[in-house]
Amino acid sequence: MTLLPEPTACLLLAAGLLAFSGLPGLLLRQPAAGQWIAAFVAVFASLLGESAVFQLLAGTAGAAYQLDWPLPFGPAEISVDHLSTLFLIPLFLVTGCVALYSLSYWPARDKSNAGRLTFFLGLFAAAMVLVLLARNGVLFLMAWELMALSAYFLLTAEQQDSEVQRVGTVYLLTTHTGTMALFVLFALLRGTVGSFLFPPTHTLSVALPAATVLLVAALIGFGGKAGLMPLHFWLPGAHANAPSHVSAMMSGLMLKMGVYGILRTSSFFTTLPPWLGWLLLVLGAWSAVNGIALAASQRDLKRLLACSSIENIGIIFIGIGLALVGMQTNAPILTTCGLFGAFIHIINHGLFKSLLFLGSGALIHGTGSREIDRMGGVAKRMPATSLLFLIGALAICGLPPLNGFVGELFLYVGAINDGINAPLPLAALAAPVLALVGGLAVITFVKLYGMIFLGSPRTAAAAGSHEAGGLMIGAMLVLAVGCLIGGMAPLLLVKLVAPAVSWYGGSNGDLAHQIRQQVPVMPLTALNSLLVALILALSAGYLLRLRKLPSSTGPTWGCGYLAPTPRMQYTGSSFSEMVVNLFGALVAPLRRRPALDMLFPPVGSSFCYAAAELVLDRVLTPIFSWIGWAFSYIRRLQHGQLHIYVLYIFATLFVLMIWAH
Amino acid sequence: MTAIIIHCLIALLLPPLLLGVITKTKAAFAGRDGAPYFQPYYDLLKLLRKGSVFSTTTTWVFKAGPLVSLAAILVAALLVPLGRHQAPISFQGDMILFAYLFGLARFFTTIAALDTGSSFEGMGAAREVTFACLTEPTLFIALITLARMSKSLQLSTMLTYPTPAIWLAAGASMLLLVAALFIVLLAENCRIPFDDPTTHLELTMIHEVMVLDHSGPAFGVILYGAALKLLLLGAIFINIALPVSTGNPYGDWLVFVAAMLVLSVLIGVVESVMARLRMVRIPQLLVGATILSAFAMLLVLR
Amino acid sequence: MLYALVLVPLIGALVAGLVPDNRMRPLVLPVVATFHLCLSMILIMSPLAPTAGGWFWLDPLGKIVLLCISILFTVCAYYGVGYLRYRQERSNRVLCIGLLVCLAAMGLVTVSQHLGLMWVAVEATSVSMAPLIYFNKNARSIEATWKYLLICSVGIALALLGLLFLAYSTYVAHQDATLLLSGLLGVAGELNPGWLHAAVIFLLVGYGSKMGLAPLHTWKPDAYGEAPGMVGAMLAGGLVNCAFLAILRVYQICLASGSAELLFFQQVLVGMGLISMGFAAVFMARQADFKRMLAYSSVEHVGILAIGLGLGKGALFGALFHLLNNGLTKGVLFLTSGNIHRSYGSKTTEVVKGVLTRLPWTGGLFMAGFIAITGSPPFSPFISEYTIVSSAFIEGRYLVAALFLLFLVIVFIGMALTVLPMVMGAPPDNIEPTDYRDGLLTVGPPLVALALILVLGIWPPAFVMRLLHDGAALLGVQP
Amino acid sequence: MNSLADQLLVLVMLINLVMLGSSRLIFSIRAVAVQGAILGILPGLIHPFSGHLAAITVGIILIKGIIIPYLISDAVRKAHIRREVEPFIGYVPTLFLGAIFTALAFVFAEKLPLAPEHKELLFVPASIATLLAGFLILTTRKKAISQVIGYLVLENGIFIFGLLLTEAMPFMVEAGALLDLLVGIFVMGIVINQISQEFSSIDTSRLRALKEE
Repeated sequence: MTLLPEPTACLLLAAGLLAFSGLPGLLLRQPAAGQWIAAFVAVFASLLGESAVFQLLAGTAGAAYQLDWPLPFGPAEISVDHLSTLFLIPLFLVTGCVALYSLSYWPARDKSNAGRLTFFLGLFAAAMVLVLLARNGVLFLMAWELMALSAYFLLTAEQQDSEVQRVGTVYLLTTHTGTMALFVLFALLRGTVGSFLFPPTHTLSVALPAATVLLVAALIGFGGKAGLMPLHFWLPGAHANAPSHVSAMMSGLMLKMGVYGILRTSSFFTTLPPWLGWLLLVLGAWSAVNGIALAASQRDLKRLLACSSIENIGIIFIGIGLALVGMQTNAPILTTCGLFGAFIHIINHGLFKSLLFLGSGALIHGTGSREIDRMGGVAKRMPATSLLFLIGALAICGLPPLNGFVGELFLYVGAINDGINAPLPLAALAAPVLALVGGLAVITFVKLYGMIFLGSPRTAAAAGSHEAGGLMIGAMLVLAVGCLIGGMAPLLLVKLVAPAVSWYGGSNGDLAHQIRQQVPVMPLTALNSLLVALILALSAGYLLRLRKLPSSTGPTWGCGYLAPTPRMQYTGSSFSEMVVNLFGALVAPLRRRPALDMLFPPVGSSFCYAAAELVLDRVLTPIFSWIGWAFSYIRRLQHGQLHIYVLYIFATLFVLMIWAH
Repeated sequence: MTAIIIHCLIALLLPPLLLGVITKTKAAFAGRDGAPYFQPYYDLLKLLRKGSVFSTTTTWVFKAGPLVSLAAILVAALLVPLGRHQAPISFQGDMILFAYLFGLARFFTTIAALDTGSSFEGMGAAREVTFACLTEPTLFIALITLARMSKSLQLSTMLTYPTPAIWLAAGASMLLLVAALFIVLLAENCRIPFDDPTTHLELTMIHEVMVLDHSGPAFGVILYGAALKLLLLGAIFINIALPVSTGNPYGDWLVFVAAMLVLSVLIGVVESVMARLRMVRIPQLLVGATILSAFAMLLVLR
Repeated sequence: MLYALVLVPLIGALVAGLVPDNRMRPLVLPVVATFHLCLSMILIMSPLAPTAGGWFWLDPLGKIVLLCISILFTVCAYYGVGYLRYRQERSNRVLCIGLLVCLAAMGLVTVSQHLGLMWVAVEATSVSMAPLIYFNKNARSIEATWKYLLICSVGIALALLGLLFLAYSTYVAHQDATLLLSGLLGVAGELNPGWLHAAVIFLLVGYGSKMGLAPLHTWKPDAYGEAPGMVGAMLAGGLVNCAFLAILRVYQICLASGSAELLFFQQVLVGMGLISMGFAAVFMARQADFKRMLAYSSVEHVGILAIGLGLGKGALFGALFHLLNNGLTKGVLFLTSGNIHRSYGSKTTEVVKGVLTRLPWTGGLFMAGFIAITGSPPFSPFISEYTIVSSAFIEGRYLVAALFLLFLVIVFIGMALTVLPMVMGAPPDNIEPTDYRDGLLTVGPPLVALALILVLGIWPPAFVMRLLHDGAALLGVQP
Repeated sequence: MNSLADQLLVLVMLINLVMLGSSRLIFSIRAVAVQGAILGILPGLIHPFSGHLAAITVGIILIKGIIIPYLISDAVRKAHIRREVEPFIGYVPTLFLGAIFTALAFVFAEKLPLAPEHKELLFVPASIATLLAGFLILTTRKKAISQVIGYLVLENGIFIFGLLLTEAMPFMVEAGALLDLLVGIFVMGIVINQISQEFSSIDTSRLRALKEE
């Protein structure tokens, strides 16, 4: 460690390397070589970054650099604190994995746009690092917009495809509008504190006139980027149509930048208004339930994963909401547990969601399709992928012994503690909500895993699937191992986020130690290992029995039906149909079925089922068309009659004359 | 130490008997004298010695399913106090781990079912996960209520907390809780009115249809796991419903075993006198249970 | 030196007129442009004193405008060589002469400190531009030219009347009328308020119609839409800035004459600025002709300039900076749109699709230009626009700021819905092949312009910043 | 001398009304020419003689009185048109409006804070009236030619005001202004020819291809 420069410089260096890692690919004659260089540089940068992160976690304070740029926004400060560190942990890990993954997923020799993609991928990662390091409003905005734009160019990699175009446009419009909210945020902040430099933490009084506007602007700008309901509508399409490794970074990392923004903004204030905590809690709960319900209704592998991102963001915000509520009802346990839960989940989601998206990339690579109902039986041909994907699925359902459980455990404990202590334990209702979300998550991912990997292939494409390349498997393996470690050794996760929690919660002392009184970290390790041991023991015993006993193979028992075909298998849509009906109000999928007026539907009639996008299809699009219609009337002013144009001039003159008097 | 050993012994040995009692009760209602009480033990031993048939469709997941779920339930068994005794392992928030271990078990049971590629088993899996996701909120609201009453997040404390005094004090809410938990118990264990373990019409089944293709030791494991699950949820139910304590620890063990047997009889009675609900009705009943527990919580808050 | 600024282009025009060969003639443009650029750079770098009895002086404001014009013209000149290769079917004599004369006139605008002379120069620029708009020689272009000519002439005539009022106000004040800026600033305090008021209004309307403030902008979409790309660039980046310089002069006088007049002028500016932005926003949505869309974008940015000027204080810096950024960015957009027009033989968005595939460089530049002009980092228009917005917030002009942002959003949405389908996707296969290919001369110049705004947006050179601050100081901002 | 100037100014205003009322283009062109010539004479009447003054006089008479009218009538001849057909607002109403505007001009001029020595002169009302007349022609006539004429009348109105302070406008400025006017009109003439070629008419109401929707 001592060989390295101090952390901030390390991080800046890493960001610089990432930013330019793609250049050789654009300039070199052989793009393939360029891609390899880019990958190596990216991996190196990631290692450098992680080393810096661990220095910071070890307690080394990062320096603060003030560069006085000529722009009229005051000096630009760049520094790193515990909050940034928290988000940097998954950032570099995932970036490195994705860089390796892209080598065999998006090889320059097959894909003409690989150079461009690699370049923007590096830029994207670098921009995110800068977002986390910037301490000046305008610098932050620049990094932010750079991130958003490079994400746009990444997700429109296959810009020939009209669907990609559509979702890309929706994404671009949404993010830019959100940036306008950030314009307001930082301009108001400048007006309030008199400088574009971020104010020191816990200095602004909530009594300020601008406070409410500041927070609302932050909620809109950052919440939209995080995919918080109801500003989530851009997310499923964008994540689904981007190249999978890009989706992995967008979902695993970029969404978290929105969370970071809200945390950063709220950290400026000494105390926060009471409504904020509850609002975040409600929005989080809504996003969690609605997001996972949407996910259950999807037929597109990656749309499903995208919707579950909404759910996970919701869980994170439930945690933050609990924490804020705890702060104002001064319930320290609630605060600490909420923050621990949210922050741990931030890291975890970065791991398993990226893992799952990379896995989906492997699937698309192998089967050439995103339709869940067109796959099946893939596990036989893609054993490695199926195992890693299973780990991801278990983790995202929050099932022990994987890392997903740890974060949720903290949230439950916090909520139920509130149930014990608070006079009116409304926050405790987060627990049943989380339970519901957990149940839905199990439905969703059993559907996802079972329909894709298990059973028998539903199409020739699925039957002809092939295992992913070594680099892809390797990248996924790293993340999967991360999930396992996080689950088996929760203490590690606790130690990783403890500094950020104490930084944000303003509490002092060894939180990692204190929290252990509240939340069973060590017993969890013990029981998880016991669980794993039991599983191994039982399997061993079972296999021994099998060795001894006669065993034969045959077709699946068709319940008396003699000629079952793969197409008769239960499909994903039918698997989730029951629950989708239960949550019809939140999901409202489009169904078109033939009118059944006789015993059998008429020949050639078809049944169509498609997941709907409520906000976009039923709210925004109509509004837009209405506005367009209104505008078309105003356009008549430009009617091409010269003499009326001259009249405009004199009218203006006249009006101004009147105004003057 | 002895307590732990007894706990483990009961947890490991008692479950099949419960199944035996239930079948016996039902037989009695049907006017037959039915299979002996220990028939399930014989079945298990037999299954462990039988060979297996595997579908060509299946993968390792099919084999892993029963094992992982049994392992999960076994671990869960260490967290639940049986009667008035502390559970072997107990810590703040163990109830959450308890619930999620069941989740893990469910996950593997269902993917094992999907692994066969049979549409019937897929159907069963779908129903299993859907109904489970409706029962979980009920369980958690009930647990929050208990946690608030007992001021603790440990299953052992929470479940050994209820006493006759408390029943007298907060009888209404306790009653609601018991009702809710009984429904959860029946639903989670796929009992009538939710599911009929003895039916032979695959279209109407939930749990049984998922395990159609399992055979030999694996099927034994599944049967045993189901029984154990019944024991655990039954234990939770009894701890709340029957807050009696003889001063003597061994007495408590006996009381618990007796209570479990009574509970199985009760289940047998319910199965004999009730008909299975239509699938569409089931969610309504489950949501009803959630509302019951929510009421209980409200009463406690008041 | 100052005279050279005017004479060199005129000589160039003479040469261009004499060169007989249609292929050789365009080469005059880059030669003159390069010389002009070096000249203006020297002038901008060197501190200058007023000459010829205060008639000619290159003050910081003039320097800023001159910088923008000179760079933009150089870019267009080099581009022109490449562009006119594809337009050999018709003589480019008038085009070259017109451009050079216009350059001379614009130079005169920047250096003249006598408002009358400035008026003459501005009028000269608009007259000299008229034939260029008519370059395509078809019904639509003649119509555009006619509208441009008449509306600008009427406007400029009103400006002349405004000048007379101004002179008369001095005359009424103390018997000797003057239009020398220095003189006016000297006596501005005791000018007759009534006449000054009238003068300000007439000047604003006059130069405003030249600059394209709504609702005086009616000629803009037609002229920009029909003129060749490079001419559009000069219109949007050159003439607009000249007119704006004239309005800056009026602002100086108002400033010197005291708070009441200044307040009125600022209110009017903000009002018309917002109206312009709103108009642009409405007209840009679903725009079927991408050149007309650029014209409306120019209307929008003129509005931004006006608002920046009207807000005063810190926004002035933003306005001056935006003058530069807008000019250069418009250069990128118009030149690349010229390429697209050449390549597709059409400028309707029904036909033009998949530019990124058909012309990777042009498409990329057009896309980058779009991102830049809509005020996204890391390009410099973001800096200037954000300076204006933030100072609006700082001054507590929340309504203005809110409307400003609202219009920005609408403009962005409208522009995106026009530009993205053009750039992305697959080019239609039924378009007749044209001989246009991306070449160094047609892509390099806009690329240079883009690089410039990128530099300005990330780390602008010190002298530019100093220039802008001096300019803002002239407009009453204490540095 | 001032009384003579005033009478000339009255004449100018009458010419405005004549133009507003007449439909024959050639006639209006001649009228403009006369107006221009009068403008040329006026400065000589109110300012002491000087080289500058002489030059201006010659310049104005030459350009406004002779060259520009010639250019326009030339364009008219090329385009083979005689008269303005149905204007957007009829002749009588425009004439009426013109009269009202002229009256208003007098009223308005009374209110203006003029320099004492200009108070009794007719320059300001005349200039305003001419201005408005030009505006009327510009906004009511269809033919491009008539609009040019309107523009000229507008310019004349401005010039009348300018005559009050020839000192303010040093020679080169006025010369430049005149030159610009000349070039402007020249270009307009060319354009008009082009229009008449393109559209076989110079009716600007035909020029309506460029619009939204």
